Amino acid sequence: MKKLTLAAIVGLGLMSGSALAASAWTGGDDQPTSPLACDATPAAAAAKPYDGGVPTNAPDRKGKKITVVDVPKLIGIGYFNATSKGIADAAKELGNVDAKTDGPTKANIDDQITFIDNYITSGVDGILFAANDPVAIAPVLKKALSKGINVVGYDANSTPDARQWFVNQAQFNGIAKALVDNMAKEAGEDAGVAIVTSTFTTPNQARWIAEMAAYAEKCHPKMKWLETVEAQEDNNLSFNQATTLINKYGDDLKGIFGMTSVATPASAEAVTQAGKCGKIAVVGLATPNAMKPYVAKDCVKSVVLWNPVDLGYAAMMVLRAVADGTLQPGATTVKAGKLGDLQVINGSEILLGAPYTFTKDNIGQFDF
Amino acid sequence: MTAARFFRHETILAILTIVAMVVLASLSDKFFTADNLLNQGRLMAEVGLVSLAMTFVIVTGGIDLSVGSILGLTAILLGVFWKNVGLPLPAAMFLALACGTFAGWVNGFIITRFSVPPLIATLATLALYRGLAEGISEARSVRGYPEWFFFFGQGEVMGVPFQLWILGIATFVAAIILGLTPFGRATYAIGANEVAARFSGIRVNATKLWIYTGSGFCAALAAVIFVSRVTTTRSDMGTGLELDAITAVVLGGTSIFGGRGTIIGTALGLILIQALKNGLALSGVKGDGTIVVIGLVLIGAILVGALFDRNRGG
Amino acid sequence: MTAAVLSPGRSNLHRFLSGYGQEIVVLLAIVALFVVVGATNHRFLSNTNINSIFAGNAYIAIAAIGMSMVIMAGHIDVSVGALIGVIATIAGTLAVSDYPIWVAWLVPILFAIMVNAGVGTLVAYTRIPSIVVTLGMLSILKGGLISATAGEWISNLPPEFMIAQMRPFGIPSAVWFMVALTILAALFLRYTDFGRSIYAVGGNMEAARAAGINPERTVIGVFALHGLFAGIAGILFATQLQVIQSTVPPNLELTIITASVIGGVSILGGTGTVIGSTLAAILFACIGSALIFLNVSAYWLRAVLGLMILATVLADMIRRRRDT
Amino acid sequence: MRTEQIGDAAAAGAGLPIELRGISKSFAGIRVVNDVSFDMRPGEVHALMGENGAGKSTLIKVMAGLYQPDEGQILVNGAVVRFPSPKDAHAAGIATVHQELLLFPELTVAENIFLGQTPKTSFGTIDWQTMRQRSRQLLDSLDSGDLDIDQKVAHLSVGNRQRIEIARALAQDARVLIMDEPTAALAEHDVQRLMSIVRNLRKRGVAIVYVSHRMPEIFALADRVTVLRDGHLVATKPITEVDEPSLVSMMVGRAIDRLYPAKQGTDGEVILELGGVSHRSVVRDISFKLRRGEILGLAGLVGSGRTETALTIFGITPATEGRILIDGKPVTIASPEAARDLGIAYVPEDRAHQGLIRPQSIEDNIALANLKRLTRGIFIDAARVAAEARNAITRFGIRARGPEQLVRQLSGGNQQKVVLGKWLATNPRILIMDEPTRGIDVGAKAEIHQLMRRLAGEGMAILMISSELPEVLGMSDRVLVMNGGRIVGEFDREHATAEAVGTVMTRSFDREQAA
Repeated sequence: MKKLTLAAIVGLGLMSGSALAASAWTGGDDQPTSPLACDATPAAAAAKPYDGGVPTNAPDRKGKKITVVDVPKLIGIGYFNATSKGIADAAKELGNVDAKTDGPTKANIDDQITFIDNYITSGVDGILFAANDPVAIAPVLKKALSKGINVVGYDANSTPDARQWFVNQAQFNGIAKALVDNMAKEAGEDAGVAIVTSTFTTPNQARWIAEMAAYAEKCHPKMKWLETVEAQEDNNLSFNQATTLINKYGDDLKGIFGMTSVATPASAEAVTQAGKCGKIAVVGLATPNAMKPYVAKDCVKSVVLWNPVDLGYAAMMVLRAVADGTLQPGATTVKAGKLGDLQVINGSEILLGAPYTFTKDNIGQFDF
Repeated sequence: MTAARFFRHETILAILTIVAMVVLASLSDKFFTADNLLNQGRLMAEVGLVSLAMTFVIVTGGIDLSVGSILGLTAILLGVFWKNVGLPLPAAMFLALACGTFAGWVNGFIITRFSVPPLIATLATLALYRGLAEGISEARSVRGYPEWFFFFGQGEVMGVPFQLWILGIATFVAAIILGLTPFGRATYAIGANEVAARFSGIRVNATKLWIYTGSGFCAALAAVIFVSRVTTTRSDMGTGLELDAITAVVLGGTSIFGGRGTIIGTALGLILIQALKNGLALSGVKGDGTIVVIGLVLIGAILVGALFDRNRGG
Repeated sequence: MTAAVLSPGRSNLHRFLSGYGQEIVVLLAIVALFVVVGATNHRFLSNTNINSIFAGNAYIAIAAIGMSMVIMAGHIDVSVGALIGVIATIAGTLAVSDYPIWVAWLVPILFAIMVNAGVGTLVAYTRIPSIVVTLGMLSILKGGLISATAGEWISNLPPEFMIAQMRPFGIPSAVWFMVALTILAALFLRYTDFGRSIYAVGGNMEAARAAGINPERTVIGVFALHGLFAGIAGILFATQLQVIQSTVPPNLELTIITASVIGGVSILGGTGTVIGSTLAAILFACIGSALIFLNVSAYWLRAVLGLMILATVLADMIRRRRDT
Repeated sequence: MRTEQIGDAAAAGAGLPIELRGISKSFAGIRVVNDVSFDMRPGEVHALMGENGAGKSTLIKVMAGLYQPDEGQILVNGAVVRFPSPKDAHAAGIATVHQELLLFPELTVAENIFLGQTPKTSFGTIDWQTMRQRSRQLLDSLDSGDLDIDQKVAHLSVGNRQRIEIARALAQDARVLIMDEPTAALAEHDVQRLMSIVRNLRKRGVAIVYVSHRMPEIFALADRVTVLRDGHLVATKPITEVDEPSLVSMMVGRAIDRLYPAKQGTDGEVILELGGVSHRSVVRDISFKLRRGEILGLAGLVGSGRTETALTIFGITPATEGRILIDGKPVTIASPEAARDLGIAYVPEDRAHQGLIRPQSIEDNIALANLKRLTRGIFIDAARVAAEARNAITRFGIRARGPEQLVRQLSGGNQQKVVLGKWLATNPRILIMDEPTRGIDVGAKAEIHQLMRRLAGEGMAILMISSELPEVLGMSDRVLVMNGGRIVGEFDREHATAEAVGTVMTRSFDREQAA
């Protein structure tokens, strides 16, 4: 009897799970979406008051040498190597910052929290982070603020009140628009497309997919979403998954979105090895170096990404500005060294710029 | 079994832990502060709870690889019962704990009823439970828990983190059960010679079933604390937890072949690993370096223990 | 204990079925998948898809050969995934540093053999359980790899380095490797003294010693061999794509161990075949592919995989019980 | 094989197949073999005797290359040799049939015979064809044509496994074959078969070191006998110069009463009654009554269902049919725990595997079956556990340093007493003893027999299973004979003779041979 009851509970859990609202495309999250206009009209930026947090009793760090730690989602992948390089570049340029990058080897929320916690104890002046989970990381960041540490996020946000500023590489709807527009151009308005993502739990990817679904519905209604597959941050798995998609859908598959800097080159490789160059478009987020061979072979026409080195660089510059007190709540722009003035949006976010589309013509100029 | 024999590995480990503490404290003045140590206690509560149950499992000669997945499944069910089913949070907590415990019972059932080696049974449920967590949640997080719920993971009682009390009490209870009760004797007997234990009138299958169920319960309890600590629910919670727990237990001197091991050893193993992770980070060693050190310490400690064993055993 | 003597008259078929029971279960599962999925979507049976199923997991199958031997000898290695990551990185680094290609292929394999021979030595002579040694090794390799490379990707690999992408006679070379190495390993296990001594040491170490086998040397040899297979798997892994990630592939060791175990290698040592583990690696690739073809919701994919593993294990247990 | 050796036997003075001179060996500072010399002549059976712990096993292991002697020389054919590993001993023509039968359960019969010395093809690979043919020949030459060479060893009986070990030794062209307690685990008819094999080997010129506690075998087979005591050589004598009492006194250093103790008191009321009890097909329709104060012997071949009957009464393999009554009341025994609570104790046949937790201490082992009783509140009462253990040590004369000594460090006889101590501490009323004196030296054996008689005298009902016919006949008040899972005969003390019981035991014994 006890077994039956328990089995019933598990069963109930299962059913209620399926009852969860599903988004249009698998892999998206269930947050509200705000697709951009189909033409190039920029979204009207609604002015929002500062909603970031404030460190308590932060010492005056103006002009003083500060130690900063950067805790990305995980270390050992090209993307965060690039941001880390940008941070180091900025620290060198500033001269009065001692910065290092340290983090978990797996994109694991618990490990990341432990790392940040340890650095709070060791007494750093500033923390840069890219959150594995916006909510899970919040308590430890709030703890950092309460110890007077300056906290700035980049790449993946936390809840706003848990950090001071967030350097946004590109807005979700902007990325979504760039990806979907490029796909429509390369594969056709009525193309059948599939998505290779990292995991369904990765917030940025989930957000992008949701925004892409919304934007496609609005501006490219004939585009047909076939399937989303998970491939971790794993080269070979991404390749296998993309290959299976190609095999499964045959000619019905006209395009693959790569949602991570791992999935995109692996998908391009799968298309190349399947001999489908030109028949299946690969559009995605990726670093230029990994994509050069495929762009050179015309297998991939456009790669969407911001410059992660610039992202790290901007994050470091923002942190310095916060520490110096030159960036205060309510500001509308911030000076970020060689990047010039960056715009403040959404209350406490700093926008790096519009996403950049690499093509055969310009990809050679980038090295990261 | 003489006391000297019993505590041999634990003694080495205690010395090692003290040495490590002293060295780490001299490397960073931030290490040996009440604040930091209590905080570390908070961070190791989840692994700690799981390791306690894992000690019992490994003493019987088994292993439970599915604990990380049970943690993930329980966390997801907690969120789903509360948010999607609409149960009051205490009821959701209770039900989620029950489900996690049931998942442990299923492990035990497969192992005892079908004589599947524990490694294989829990390897399969490792994938199954994680898969259920992903499927049930469809990878959605559940957030927005009420403030009172955060007490379990973030609150303090008399200046000591709440979960450290739980871990402390659980350690005490586990040490007593394993060391001083008939159940503990049965656990050792099963690990040392299952057939002889059965021939001596020990209820082997029932004992194992209890132990795996308990392992599920500990993982479920850890899940509630974890969710409360990080204020959100995700299906990938607890990934890799099993290896951390096994490392702590094995470092604590529990024989992977069963029949030998103590809760004190496991506790020391946990403390040593946590101290190394924390202390090395505070002394400026990066995460990757710390992993290497922990690997070396694990092999080294067991090696020293084995050498002592051999010298005494002749 | 007593046991009835079995009659010499037991049919060869029966003996074959009980000797290769698990392999047959896995093979039937593969065939069943092909039939069922092929019936719902004929593209599943297309040449290209079959090629990718076989090629995609070839490196897992090859690593599982070595793992099977280790498990047959009564040990286990949980560090193999990290080792494969290290091998791939070394190979890639050498390949882009203008060394001859054969150096980039061979040196990492030698490195893997040495590392695992070291693990084997530790296991054999100190009697520390292999799971402990390799658990430590996992940490060391993983941390060391990240320390050394800082996770820098390796790209611009020379095309002649990409051995896994070559297609002799239209079939990916990874598949050739998988088939050839499985057959070689099976012959090795059956027709050499060393091969038989692996079973002997795993089945009864003291008896092996008394029979004039040196169990320590056998254990070291098994680990070294495992290193060889892991090395080859690592090279195939490294050359499958144009970029090498320089990280430890997540959960690879679990996949490899699962392949060995599902393939019928007893975790208690002394029994099993490498054919089984290769079939199991292929089965995993089939399942992965089939779930996508069958439109199983991606969210439920892992749950289904777990259920299938459990079903295979239980089927095996029930078969064994009926057998005795 | 090696037939030319027969003719040379007499002339082999300088060419003895093996000779040990002044061998000493210590472990952890304790000399277990002290200046022992020993030699073997071709075509002789040389019995090596001594109580457990006398140093026989160590001496054997020195010959087999498993241990290196600290002092002394090993000579083969008159030349000094060293055996750094078992392989070297094999090469010198010395093979061992180990007591614990060192076989590989998952390998086939043929492979087990040839492991470590497989025939090779010209490519250097294992020649399975030849290996199987030669295995067949070897087994046929040992009158074991019934063994399937492609069968995995896991499913074979003890007697068959032993024949495989012997075949393995022959495959090595062994000139010296060491047999360590070969009959300890054998049923009576297997013993006969083994003895004929030994005679056959002797005829072929093989020198056989025969270690056994069983006097009848020694006198039936041996040409010479060497006795060890406490690591020292007592004497080597031709068998014709010794008799049983003199051998025993050489072994134990004193005279021992080899008579079985006489019955004390009379049988009481029926305590255990089985009515048509069956378990699957191994225990069929068993009915008998057991009285207080009675020792009931259960004779039969291995595989006849004796142990299986005991396991059914003890709840390991619960009865699928029939009824069990205790004190006339029907009971259900579904687990060993239930059996224990009904006052049944079972001393199993396989001490190391079923009886004891060898890596644990004496007190831990004794407490194991008595945990409920030794618990106060929820805690184990450590003081009472220790007291219980000390009590058992004195009551049964267990030679140990104390309750905390590990069981694996004790001799076989003392280990058996620990098992007895564990079960008697549960205050049983029915004691089942399965092979109570297997692998135990003569001194301890007599002690256990006396203890059994004393317990019966105190009103305990004892069901004894034994493969040693003299023991069954000597100890039992009544003998039941099992065959094919059924009870096929019952004898009271007067009518239980070796001939009568043996005949019934083996009446249709073609079952195992043909099966």
